[in-house]
Amino acid sequence: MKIINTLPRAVAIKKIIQETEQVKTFIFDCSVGAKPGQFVNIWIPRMDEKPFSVAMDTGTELHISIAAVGPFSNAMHALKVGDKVGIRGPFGSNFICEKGQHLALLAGGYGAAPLYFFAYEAAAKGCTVEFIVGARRKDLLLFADRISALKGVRLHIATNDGSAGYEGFNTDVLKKIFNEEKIDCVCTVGPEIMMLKAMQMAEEKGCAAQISVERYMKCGLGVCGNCCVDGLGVPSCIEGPVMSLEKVKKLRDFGKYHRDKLGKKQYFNF
Amino acid sequence: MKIINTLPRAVAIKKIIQETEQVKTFIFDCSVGAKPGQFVNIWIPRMDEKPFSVAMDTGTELHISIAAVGPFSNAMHALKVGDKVGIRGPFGSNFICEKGQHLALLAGGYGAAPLYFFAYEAAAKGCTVEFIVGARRKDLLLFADRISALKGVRLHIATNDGSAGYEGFNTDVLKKIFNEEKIDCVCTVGPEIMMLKAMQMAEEKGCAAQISVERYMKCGLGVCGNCCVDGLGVPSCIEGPVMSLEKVKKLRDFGKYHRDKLGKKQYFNF
Amino acid sequence: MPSEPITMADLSVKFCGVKFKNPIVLASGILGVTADSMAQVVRNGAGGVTSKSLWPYEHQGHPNPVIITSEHYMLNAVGIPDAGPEKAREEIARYREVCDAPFIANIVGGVMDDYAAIAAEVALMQPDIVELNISCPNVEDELGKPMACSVVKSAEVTKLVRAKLDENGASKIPLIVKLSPNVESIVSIAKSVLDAGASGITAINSVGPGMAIDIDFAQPVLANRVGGLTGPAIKPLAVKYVYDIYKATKAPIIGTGGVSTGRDAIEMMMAGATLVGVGSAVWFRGQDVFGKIVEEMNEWCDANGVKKLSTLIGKVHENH
Amino acid sequence: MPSEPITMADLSVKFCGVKFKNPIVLASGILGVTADSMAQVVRNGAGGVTSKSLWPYEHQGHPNPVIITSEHYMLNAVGIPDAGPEKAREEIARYREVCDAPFIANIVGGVMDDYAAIAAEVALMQPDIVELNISCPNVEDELGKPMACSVVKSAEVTKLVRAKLDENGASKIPLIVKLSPNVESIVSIAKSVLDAGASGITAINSVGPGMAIDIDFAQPVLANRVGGLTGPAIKPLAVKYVYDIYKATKAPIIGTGGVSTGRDAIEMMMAGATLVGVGSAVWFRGQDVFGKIVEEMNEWCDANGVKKLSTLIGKVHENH
Ligand SMILES: Cc1cc2nc3c(=O)[nH]c(=O)nc-3n(C[C@H](O)[C@H](O)[C@H](O)COP(=O)(O)OP(=O)(O)OC[C@H]3O[C@@H](n4cnc5c(N)ncnc54)[C@H](O)[C@@H]3O)c2cc1C
Ligand SMILES: Cc1cc2nc3c(=O)[nH]c(=O)nc-3n(C[C@H](O)[C@H](O)[C@H](O)COP(=O)(O)OP(=O)(O)OC[C@H]3O[C@@H](n4cnc5c(N)ncnc54)[C@H](O)[C@@H]3O)c2cc1C
Ligand SMILES: Cc1cc2nc3c(=O)[nH]c(=O)nc-3n(C[C@H](O)[C@H](O)[C@H](O)COP(=O)(O)O)c2cc1C
Ligand SMILES: Cc1cc2nc3c(=O)[nH]c(=O)nc-3n(C[C@H](O)[C@H](O)[C@H](O)COP(=O)(O)O)c2cc1C
Ligand code: FES
Ligand code: FES
Repeated sequence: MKIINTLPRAVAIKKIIQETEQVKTFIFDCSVGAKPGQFVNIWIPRMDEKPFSVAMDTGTELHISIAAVGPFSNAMHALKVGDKVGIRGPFGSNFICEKGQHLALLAGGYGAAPLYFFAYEAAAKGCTVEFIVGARRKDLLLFADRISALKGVRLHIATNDGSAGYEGFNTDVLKKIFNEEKIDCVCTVGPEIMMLKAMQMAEEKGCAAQISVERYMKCGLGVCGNCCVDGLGVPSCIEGPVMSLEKVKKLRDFGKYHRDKLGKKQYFNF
Repeated sequence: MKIINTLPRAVAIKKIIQETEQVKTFIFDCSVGAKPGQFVNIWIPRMDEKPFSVAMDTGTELHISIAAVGPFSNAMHALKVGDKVGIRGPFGSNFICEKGQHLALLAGGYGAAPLYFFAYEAAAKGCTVEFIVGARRKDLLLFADRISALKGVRLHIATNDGSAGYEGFNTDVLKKIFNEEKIDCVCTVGPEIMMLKAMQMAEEKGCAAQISVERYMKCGLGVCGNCCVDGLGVPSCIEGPVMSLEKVKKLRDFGKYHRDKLGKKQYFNF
Repeated sequence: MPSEPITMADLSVKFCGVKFKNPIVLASGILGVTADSMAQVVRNGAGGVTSKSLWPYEHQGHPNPVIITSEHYMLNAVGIPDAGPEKAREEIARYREVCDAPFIANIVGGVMDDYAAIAAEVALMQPDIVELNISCPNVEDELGKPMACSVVKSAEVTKLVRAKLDENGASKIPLIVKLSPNVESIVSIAKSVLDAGASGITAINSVGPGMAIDIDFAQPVLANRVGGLTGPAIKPLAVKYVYDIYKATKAPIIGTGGVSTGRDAIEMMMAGATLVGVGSAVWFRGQDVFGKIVEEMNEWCDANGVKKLSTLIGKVHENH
Repeated sequence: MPSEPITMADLSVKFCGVKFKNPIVLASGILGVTADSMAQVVRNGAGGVTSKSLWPYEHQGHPNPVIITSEHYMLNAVGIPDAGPEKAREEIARYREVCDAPFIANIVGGVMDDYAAIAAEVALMQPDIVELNISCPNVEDELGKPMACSVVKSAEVTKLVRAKLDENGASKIPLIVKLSPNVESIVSIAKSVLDAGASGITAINSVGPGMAIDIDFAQPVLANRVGGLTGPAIKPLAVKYVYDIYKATKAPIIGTGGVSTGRDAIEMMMAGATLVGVGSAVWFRGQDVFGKIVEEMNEWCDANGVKKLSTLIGKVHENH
């Protein structure tokens, strides 16, 4: 029997970095032993508990990058150094790579944070990485400096308004890279529409892909059933968030709908 | 936290040896990983469960020698090969020796069985052993053949009627050995009066001793409290049955009284 | 079952007239939100599934954290969220398309009228069995003292639901009642609901509720403060209640509570269960726990010369 | 306490006017048969001890097996054996000779007259506190439906025992009542016994009873078939009931059930306990569990700047 205790652990915030207008990185003096792509549940007592990807786990320090989008994430942004939150995890699956592979990483939104963690590990494993970060405008670009500092990792930027890098979608940049380079695997975290496009491109090219499928999560334990994806019927908190192209192809909901906290289908409108 | 499951395990009797009129040895096709001096609880469903010393644990075979003295032990004697009993344990402390020691083992009643197990291990460790077995008459002597077959172990016999070996008490034989040899440690299992005498002799000679203190046991887990010895106040199922001379000297009940299953003192009448 | 791999022992059981290829069923509220996840539970080895409790209307659950675990137990206060009958209809239809293992629809409500409404709705969905939840401790606030606590109320709601099923074309569908252990006499309640028209019993729902406090925050961990106790910790209680109910009624029982292994499942059957519900073990042993349990039951049967698993039902009662 | 090694935090608590050097007390029925074993529990670190339940006459326990354990729980049906008042007198006198930590005498009976008789006996023995056991599930057969189940009966027996203590020179000795969780409302019973003259509450006695079946024999393992559930499995229930009772009554409470670590003990105190009872953990963590728990509480207090442990009592109630 797997013996596991999932009570939250109280940890104090050691440092807060304002990354962009919308995103802060919280640094904790602890490790959860996470691999890139895995997530933790962060608990603010008497408020709520929500899933967030690990942006770095050094073995002694844990980084989480959070975009302020609603009540909980705004409450996180209001916390100060020294304040404590409850953390449990790591949960879920992670990105994998093999020594020496050539990878394309496609990030939208806060996706640059977990993918930075992956790029860091992939580079250490001797992989070379094309890292494409997209944002609406230059000042919303996440982790750009840190990414360019990684050896073996080439940063590509796309902004909707052209204020930095390529003007347009980051998926256009991915397309270009596909045409120019032999990519072993595409790894992507961000808006579902973006990931859907990336997946279609990868499939066309016969290239492997790993996609972070995010559904409304409660327990993170594979018990409440809220995050189960249609088609496979597996909980995305256990067999995801990171899933292979082969698995995502079997999903009936991917790119079409997700479920809200009552289990009701919510269709994407893009 | 010590993780331990003490549900009985159902095991079939593989072989039964009629040792004497009163004693049978039951052989089971299992090991409990017992050391000499430790005991197991044997359960006959819908009957009772009682403590018995391990007479041998080879790692694949478990031997228990049982004297028929009352309802439970008689029920054991009525069992046939293939019948199952429940076994849990091992419980309690064990006899110890150091490489190359010269030991005196003093056995009364079924005590020859656990002490045989100890002699076997002590001999394997390079100890030499004076093994004194006492009984009322020759045909009640337990394990005499097996003991004499052990290398490095010398068998001494005492019978009350002189039908074999020395005529008289086995403690008299111990006294003689004490006078003739340098003994490193006396180890004894049997009637409390015998063990008391042995302990007094050992103390006089400044010799170490290990004594198997048997009290009315129920749980074997150090919980029910029924087997606690006065003076130290420790459960004899945990810190005993085997106790050092130093410990036994601190007991207020040893050689004087034991407690029945209600915790009431029952004075020995010898 | 002809399409299953041949095993030594026949593991199939009949429960209230419904045949299950093996006695292991998914308990209500675990992974039962979508049709596809229930079909996946069957692919993972279960003989049947129970839906999450269905309400006659949209019902909000509790905020997170809703589930915590220790090595010994799980505490949950999910709060029975549900999107209502329209979603339920769609999911059941989908389940029937992709899976042919029996489907047990668990229904719940706040007041009597709710039970009438959801019974009428679920009748139209034609599940194999309807399981009536009158006992969930973590919706205590809404149910007041939950109905499971009262012999009279339990019988009344059973009668009502049976009638609504009958009126709505589900007179052939067996109704079973799921009981809470947090009552003075679970056996009296079992008897009263059987008298009131239930065909069988599910025992037990979660125990307590209990509370876990995070001492570093000096706060209860569950957002709802308290939650139902499930998992290995409650097995002896579940076995005892199944034993008692079987002894008193001989009714068909789904024995649920703390089952994680094949030995646990056989223990529950010997106590009197025909089917064995598995919930929390999905966490403790993983998503494939159903198949693991079935395999372990199979091995035990082989080792002990048991040819037909169903012969073990209630076996402990023969022996004393 | 002047003779104790200096620690950073003051761990002492006052319970019903009696001072304990630390809040960890031995729970009734574990190792409480002899004076010397209770003195050994104090040497092992406990702040006080509770005797095994004392009867007004000799009382036989159940045959073996009386206790079994899994990783998650203990099941016991010892059956409260006791040699009667003469032995109790001798052991208490001996305890006073060898140990000065507070002594809580737990008393039990079958019918009202028994409670009157043992109350009068125990009054003469002058324990520091009398704990009234109206709730042991594994003597259900003798107590019928145990008194703990009824608000009226619980109050009645409390009044009776208080009166007998007063009549027999023990009017200054606090009476506390030990409650069973196996009732519909533990809070109503707590209130009723406090109204009837109890000075405090012990919560909880063992849960259930539960049953474990050995499938190889198809037999219940405990000779009594069923037994009380204790140990890690029941902690969330104990914490919840202590929380409820504290919230409703603010009475002094001995919080008992599943405590194995310093964190567990602090959790129980935050829920509302002044003293913390420890029983089954004697098996799960060993005979020296008392000192281990005290040490762990100490460390936590140091790490969290808590100078006086008693400031944590009921802390979780401040926060919401
Ligand atoms: C595996 C996973 C990893 C994530 N990693 C990150 C991350 O690294 N950084 C980050 O900023 N955000 C991350 N998120 C999203 C994050 O959980 C939500 O942004 C957050 O829960 C919003 O809560 P809120 O109260 O601030 O906003 P709300 O107003 O409640 O919601 C805003 C948006 O977040 C979604 N959301 C809300 N609650 C959940 C939930 N429990 N599970 C999934 N989605 C939810 C809503 O559907 C909505 O689209 C991740 C989500 C998942 C599932
Ligand atoms: C640590 C230990 C090791 C033992 N090893 C052996 C052994 O290897 N072989 C053997 O034959 N016997 C051994 N015994 C004794 C054995 O437990 C008893 O002989 C047996 O329990 C008698 O039960 P009965 O129903 O046959 O007789 P009863 O008529 O019930 O009792 C006969 C005698 O056994 C004693 N006894 C009964 N029950 C217990 C009990 N639960 N615990 C301790 N003593 C009890 C009684 O005090 C009485 O003196 C051991 C006892 C202990 C404590
Ligand atoms: C997370 C969770 C949610 C539950 N939700 C429901 C529910 O909606 N309806 C219901 O009748 N029982 C519900 N239960 C109770 C289970 O069906 C089952 O009776 C209980 O968990 C005991 O079984 P277990 O120990 O195998 O988990 C829930 C249990 C858990 C753990
Ligand atoms: C073996 C055993 C015997 C017990 N005997 C008694 C008893 O005689 N009287 C009583 O009031 N409680 C008795 N109890 C209950 C305990 O005092 C305690 O309330 C319960 O075990 C919960 O605490 P724990 O989880 O720390 O063991 C007994 C418990 C055990 C395990
Ligand atoms: S979040 Fe509960 S099953 Fe995935
Ligand atoms: S036999 Fe129960 S404490 Fe030793």
